[in-house]
Amino acid sequence: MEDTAKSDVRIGVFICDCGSNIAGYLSMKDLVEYAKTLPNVVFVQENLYTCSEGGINGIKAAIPAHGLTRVVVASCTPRTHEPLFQNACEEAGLNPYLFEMANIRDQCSWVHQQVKEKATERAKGQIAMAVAKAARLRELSRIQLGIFYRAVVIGGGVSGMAAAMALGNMGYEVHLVEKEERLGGLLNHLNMVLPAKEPPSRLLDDLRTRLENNPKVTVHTRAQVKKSEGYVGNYQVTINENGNETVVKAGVIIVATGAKVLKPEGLMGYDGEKVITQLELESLLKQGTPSLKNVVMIQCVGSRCAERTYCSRICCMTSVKNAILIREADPSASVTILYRDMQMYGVENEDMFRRSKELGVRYVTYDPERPPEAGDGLVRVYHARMGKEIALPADLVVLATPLVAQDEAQQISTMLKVPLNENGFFLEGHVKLKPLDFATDGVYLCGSARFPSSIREAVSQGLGAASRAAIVLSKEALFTSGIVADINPNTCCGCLGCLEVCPYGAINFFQDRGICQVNKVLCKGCGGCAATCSSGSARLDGFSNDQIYAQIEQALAG
Amino acid sequence: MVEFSGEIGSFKAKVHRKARYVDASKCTACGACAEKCPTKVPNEFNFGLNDRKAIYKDYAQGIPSVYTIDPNHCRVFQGKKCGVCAKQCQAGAIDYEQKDSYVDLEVAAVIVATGYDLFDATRIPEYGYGRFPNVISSLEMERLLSAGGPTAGHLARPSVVKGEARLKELPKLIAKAEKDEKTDAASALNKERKWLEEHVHKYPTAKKLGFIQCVGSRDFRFHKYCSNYCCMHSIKEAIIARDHEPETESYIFYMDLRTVGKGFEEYKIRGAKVSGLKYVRGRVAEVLQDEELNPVVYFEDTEQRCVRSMTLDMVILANACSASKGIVTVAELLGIALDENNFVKTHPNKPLDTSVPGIFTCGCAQGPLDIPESVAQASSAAARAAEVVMTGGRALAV
Amino acid sequence: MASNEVLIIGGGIAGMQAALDLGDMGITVHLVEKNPSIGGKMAQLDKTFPTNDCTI
Amino acid sequence: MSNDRFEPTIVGFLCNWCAYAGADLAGVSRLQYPPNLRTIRTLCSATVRPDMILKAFQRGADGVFVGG
Repeated sequence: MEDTAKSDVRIGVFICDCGSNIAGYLSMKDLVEYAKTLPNVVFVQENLYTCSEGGINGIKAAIPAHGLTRVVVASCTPRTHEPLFQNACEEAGLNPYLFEMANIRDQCSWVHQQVKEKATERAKGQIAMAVAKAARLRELSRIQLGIFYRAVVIGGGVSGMAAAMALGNMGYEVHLVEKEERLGGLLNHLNMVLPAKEPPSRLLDDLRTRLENNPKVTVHTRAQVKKSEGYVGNYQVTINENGNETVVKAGVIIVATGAKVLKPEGLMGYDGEKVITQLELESLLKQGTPSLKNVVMIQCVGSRCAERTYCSRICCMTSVKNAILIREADPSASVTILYRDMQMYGVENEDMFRRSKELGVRYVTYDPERPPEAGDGLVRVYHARMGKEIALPADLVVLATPLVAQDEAQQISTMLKVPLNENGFFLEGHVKLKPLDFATDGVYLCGSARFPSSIREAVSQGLGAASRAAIVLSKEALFTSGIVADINPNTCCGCLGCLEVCPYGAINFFQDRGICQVNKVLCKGCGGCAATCSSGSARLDGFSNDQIYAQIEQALAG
Repeated sequence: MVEFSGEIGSFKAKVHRKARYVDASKCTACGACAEKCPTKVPNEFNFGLNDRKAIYKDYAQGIPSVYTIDPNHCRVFQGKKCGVCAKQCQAGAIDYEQKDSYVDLEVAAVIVATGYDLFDATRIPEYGYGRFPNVISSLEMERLLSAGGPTAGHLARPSVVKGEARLKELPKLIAKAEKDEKTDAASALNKERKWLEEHVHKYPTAKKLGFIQCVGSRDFRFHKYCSNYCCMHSIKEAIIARDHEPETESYIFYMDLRTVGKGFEEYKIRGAKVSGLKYVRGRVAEVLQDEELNPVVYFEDTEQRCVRSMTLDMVILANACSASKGIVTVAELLGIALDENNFVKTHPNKPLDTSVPGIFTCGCAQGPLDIPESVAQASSAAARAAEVVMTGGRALAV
Repeated sequence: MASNEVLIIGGGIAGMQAALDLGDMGITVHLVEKNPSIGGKMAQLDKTFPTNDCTI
Repeated sequence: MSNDRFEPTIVGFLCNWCAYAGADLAGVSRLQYPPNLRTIRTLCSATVRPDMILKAFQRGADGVFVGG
C-alpha cells in the first residue's frame, strides 16, 4: 500500500481542557509534550475551551502564522463539534477536509475517571492516531449541481393526486402520470366512504377539477413511465401517453402507484356471483341496494396466511362499512362478519365498529385452523364460544381480500433502483423515521404502493411525500458531500460487487468500458463499496484504507 | 403560548419562554454541575424510578444539549445557601438571575403537534395501578427495559427497586424514631425493615409478565376509541423483555390483536414463535396482589371458555392514548375545534386541516397514531404549511 | 404584510419532523416545547416495533 | 495493580451512526470501562475490510471490536 503521508505536511494540534472535563482526569502537560514529538507536528496549543470564541480564533490565527496544512483538535466528539472546527479551518483558508479530531473526552476522560495514567496513555494513542490520519488527508470538495424544478408523480390515485396538488399549490411544475383513462385509482370503484358518508366521487371530482385547473399541473392519462435516467435533481423521465413519448426533465419522482385487490380464485368457493369480494359488493351497492336477506362476510381471505403473511389494514373497515350500509338500507337484512381480529384501529374505525353493532351486525370469530366453508347457501363455521360448528344461511357471501402489489411495481423498482419488500410493496428508507423516503435521494413514496392505506392515510402520505420532494425543489442548488466514494477506472475490473452492496443506487456500471463508477450525488459515503472491492479500486475519501491503516499502526505503536 | 390572534398568512403569537437559569450559549453540557448538585428530585422522565438533580437534563442525549435548573427544587430558589453548580461550572454558564421572557412571533401558518397524554390508570381501580408496586404503565416498562434507564435495562421488579431504596433510608428513620423515643413508630419501622429484608429479594427479576390491553381504550367508561398502537407496543415490550432474559414468559390479554401496519402481523407471529409470547383472548376483570407482592390477574379466557386466574411477577398496562390536557387551552387560544375526545378535529379527506384555515395538525394531537404514521403526517402538515408560506398566505384546499 | 414563518406547537416526533421538513425547505420555523428537551414520548421508548431499532 | 499484569490492547472500529454514538453516550453517562481500547471512527461498520482486522492482529492487537 502506497503511503500517502507527505513530508511537507505541517500539522497543528489543539488540545482542549474542556474546563475540568478533560483536564481533571488526564495529564494535559504530558499530552502537550507528547503531541510535540509526533511526526509532522509543528504547533501544539492547549485551550481551556477550544470550542469557545477564543479557541476558534486561536485555530484561525495559527493556520497562517505557522503555515499549518492540517489541523487536529483533541477534545470531545466529532459527531457534535467537527462542523464547528471545519468551518474555522475553512475561514482561515484551509480545506475543511484537512481537519481531524481525537476524541479524548466522551471516549476517554469521561469513561476512565479513576485511572489517570492509563487514561492519559489512551488519549496519547488517540491523538497519535488522529495525527497519523491527518498526515494522509486529502483536499476534498463539494460539487455543486443544478436542479430541474419539476416533479413527476407516478400514479393518479388519491395519494398521487394529493401529492401533485400540494406541489402544484407550492408553485412547482408537476407531471401526474396515470395508466387508466381517468384519475382516481381504486376510489373510482367504491360506492360510498365512511365516516364522511359521501360517494368517493365528491372527493375525486373536486381533486380532479382543481388539478386540471392548476396551470402548474400536467395530467397524463393512459400513460406510463417507460424509462428514467439520472439522479436527484436531474432526472430525465420518458412518459408514454397514448403511444406518444415525451421526455420530462424533473428533479424528483414520487411513486404513488397504489395497489390492487386480490381476486380470490379458488378460495372459499369464490365465483363472482354468490361468493364475491368486497370490491364487487361495492359495485353492486353502487347500482342500488340489492335485495339481500342474509349476508355473511368473511375476513382475512388470502391474507394473514402462509402465502401472504401481512394484515392488509383496510379490509376490516371496508367490511364494517358495507355491513352498516346494508343494514341502514334494509334493517331486515342480516349481516354476520366472520373474523379473526377486527382491525378497527383508531378513533373513527372503532366508532364505526360500535355503530355497526348498534345496527345489529353480528360478529363471530373463527380460527384460521378451522376456516369457514361456504356452499349450498350456507356458511359453516366452528364457533369457539359455543364450542361447536354452526351453519349460517347466506344468500350472499362477501370475502374480504387484501390489497396486493401492482403488476408494474417490479418494473418501477428496477427502473428507479428502489427496493420492494417480500410482498411486492415498495420498501421505504426507514420503517419508522423515513416512511415516505427511499434510501435513494430524489425518489419518494406514498399511499398503498407502500402499504395498504385508508383514504385519510393516502391523502396524508401524498402530501407528506410532496413535502419531502419539496425539500429538494426548494434548494438553489445541490451540493455533494466531500466524503464520497470514488472508483479508480484504471484498476476497476467491473465485477459489480460494489453495485450489489450499495444501498443508495449510487453505483453505475458502464457496459462499454466494463467499469463501475460512483454517482457522487447519490453516494452517502458509507464506504460499503470500498470494503467490498476486491481490486482495491473503490475508496472512500476521508476514510480511505491508507488512512485507516495508519490509525491501526498508531493504535498499536505504544 | 400565551396570546394568539390574526389569520392565515399573518398570525401573531406571544410565547412565554421559561428561564433555564443556565446560559445556553455557554453551557457545554459537561454535567459537572449535576454531579455536585446536593438536591435530589424524583426523575419524572423515569417515572420516579430513580432520582435526578435539581440541575438536570431530561435524558443524556437530550436536545438542546444544555442543563436546566428546576427552580421548584433548587436550594438557591428556595432561599437556602448553595451555589454549588455556579462554583463547579468553569464555563460560567449558571445564571440564577435569568428571567422568563416573552417572544412575539408573526407567522403565516401554525402546526399543532401537541401529542398525547398517557391514560391515568389509577382511574381503573380494579387494576390496582398506583396501589400495587408491580403493576406498571407501558411507558414505565420502557424505562425499565432501557439500557439508559434506572435499572440499566435489567427487568427488576419495581417492588425491588423501591424496596431497596426504602431499606437504605430505614436505618436513619429508625435511629431518629428511637432518638425521639417514639417506640411505636420505631417498632413499626423495624417490622417493615425485617419484612423487606426477608421478601424484597425473593423475586428480584420479573420473569412472568402479563400485559393487559385496552386500559382505558375501547371502554365506555373512559375512551370509546381504540388507541391504535398499544397491541404492537405490548408485543414489542414482551419481545425485548425476552431478549434481556431468556426465561421470561409473557401473556398478552387482548380483545382483538390489531396488527395493521407494515410488518406488524409478521412481528406478532415472530413474538409467539421465537419469543414464546402467549396471546390470551379475554379481558382482565381484576388484578389483586398476593403476600409476595405478586399481581394476580382474573380473566375470562374466551377461547377456553372459562374464568381463570394467573399469578405473575409483574403486570404491564397498555395505557390508552388520551388527548393531552394542555390541548384545551391551546385550542381555545387558537380557536380550533376539538372532537368529543378532545383530539383536534379533522376531516378524513383533509386530514391535516383544523377548523381554522392556516392552522394544521399532525401526530397524536389529532388522534392515536404509531410512529411512522406520525412522521408521515408531520411531513404532510409541513407541506400544508409550506403551501401557505409559498403562496404568500393564501388558503388552499388539499 | 404576510409572514413567511411557521409556528409549531409541540416538540415530539411529529413536531420535530414537521420542523425539519420546513427548515429543509428554507422556511423559518419556531418550535415551541414545554419541556427542557425536545423528543417527547419517543425519547422515553427503549426500542420500536417492528424492527427493534432504538429510537434516539 | 501489579505491573506485569496482562494488559490487552483492543482496536475498536465504530460506526459513526450507532456504535461510535454509543461510545459517546457511555461518556455522557460516565459509564466506566478499562482504558485498553483504541477507537477508529468509520462511516459504516461495513467499511471495515477483513484485512483491516487482520492487520490489527498482525500489529499486535489482542482483540478487535467491530461495532455497528
